Amino acid sequence: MGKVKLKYFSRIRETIGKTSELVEIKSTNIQDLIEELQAMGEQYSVLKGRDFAIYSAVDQNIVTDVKTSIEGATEIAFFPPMTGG
Amino acid sequence: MGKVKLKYFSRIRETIGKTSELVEIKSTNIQDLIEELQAMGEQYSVLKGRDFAIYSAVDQNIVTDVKTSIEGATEIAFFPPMTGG
Amino acid sequence: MLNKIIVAVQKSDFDLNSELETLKLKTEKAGAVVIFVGKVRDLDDDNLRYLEIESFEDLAKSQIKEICDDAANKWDLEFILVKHRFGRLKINDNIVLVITSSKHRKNAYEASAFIMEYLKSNVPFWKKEVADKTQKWVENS
Amino acid sequence: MLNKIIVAVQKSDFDLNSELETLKLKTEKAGAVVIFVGKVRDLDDDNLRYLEIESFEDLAKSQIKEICDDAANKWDLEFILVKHRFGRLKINDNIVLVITSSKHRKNAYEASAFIMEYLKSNVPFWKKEVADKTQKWVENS
Repeated sequence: MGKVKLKYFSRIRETIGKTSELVEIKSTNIQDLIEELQAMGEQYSVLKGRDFAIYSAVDQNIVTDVKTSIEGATEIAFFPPMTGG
Repeated sequence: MGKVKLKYFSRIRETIGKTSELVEIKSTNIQDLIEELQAMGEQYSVLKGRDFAIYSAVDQNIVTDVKTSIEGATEIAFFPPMTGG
Repeated sequence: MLNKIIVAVQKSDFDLNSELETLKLKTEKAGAVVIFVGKVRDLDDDNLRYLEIESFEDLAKSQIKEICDDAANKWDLEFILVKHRFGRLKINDNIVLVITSSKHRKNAYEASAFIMEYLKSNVPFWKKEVADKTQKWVENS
Repeated sequence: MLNKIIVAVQKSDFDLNSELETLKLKTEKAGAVVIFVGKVRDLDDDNLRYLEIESFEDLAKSQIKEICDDAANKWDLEFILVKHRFGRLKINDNIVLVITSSKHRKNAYEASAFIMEYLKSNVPFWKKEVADKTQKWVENS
């Protein structure tokens, strides 16, 4: 797949300890990517969504299906349920 | 009954040509009062409510029943449907 | 609750920023503020010159107070303000201001719509539209 | 219609009077203006020090635009404005401003409630309450 920019927000950002990072990935969908990131450290287990639902945005499109393709994506964001308003 | 202050608003005020007047009346309810006022001139027929509903307020209490007593009242207002807001 | 109801029937305009400041001084527990502004709009088929609003001032004020009390009983509100103008107004001039505030927004929305509904037909104001070609008293739709 | 939609995601506060002026410059046909202000409220069981709002700015802006377009398609509106703040906010500071305007008030009320409903859970903002005794990310209720 190549390099993608990963972005983290809110509780995910706090747990992983970064706002973003550039990572070389092999996965072609969200679900596989989350599995692949586990090798980078224990803190990435937050992405498995045990404590709260995980949302992702692929090139700024919010996706709900973890099987969504990320091929050709340049930016993938992970965040917990949104609480605006 | 004695003297009461009659007040007119909006289309009724325009037709009768006054905002208020002090009148010696004999009637004891709204319906009779409207009838009694007819002797004062043709313009008072507007109070009969042929073109629009007539509301009245006896001492600043809006009443819908024309049989409402006006005994002891000091002020009686007549007006068309309200259009606030 | 009752000391957080403000009602006025006035000729002068109102100022949204200062009303919001007043509200904030009175409550720190409200997260939702719904502000309704009714303003003079141009007619669809004629050019409005001005709107003349006639009022039975004292009675209007007491009628509005009554509806505010009703709203305060029906919904959990932190603040209610209603200011209604009368006199001669031009296009885009403000006519009425209704502010309702509550912890959660649903109450503020519902109370605002309720108060406006009541204002339309139960408070002694009458509007006359004076336009280029016509001049007529507004009828309730 | 589309040129009457204004959206912003910003750190700075907003000014109700000037937003109402902007609206009036854009439409003379609207009689009803519904303004929703969401502000920071104190907690029921602790003293809030501040609210920290995190945002994914660009995405937040495009998500809000989308909901405004939806609202414009669903209701007959003359104007829509949504401004949402992020950063550190104190009690009573404004968080969000939603203005909807229409000829008749029902549309403005419904569109306002619709936009707020959507903002709550579909736009990437996250709120953290930092209080005397506790510190926690707000969860949607």
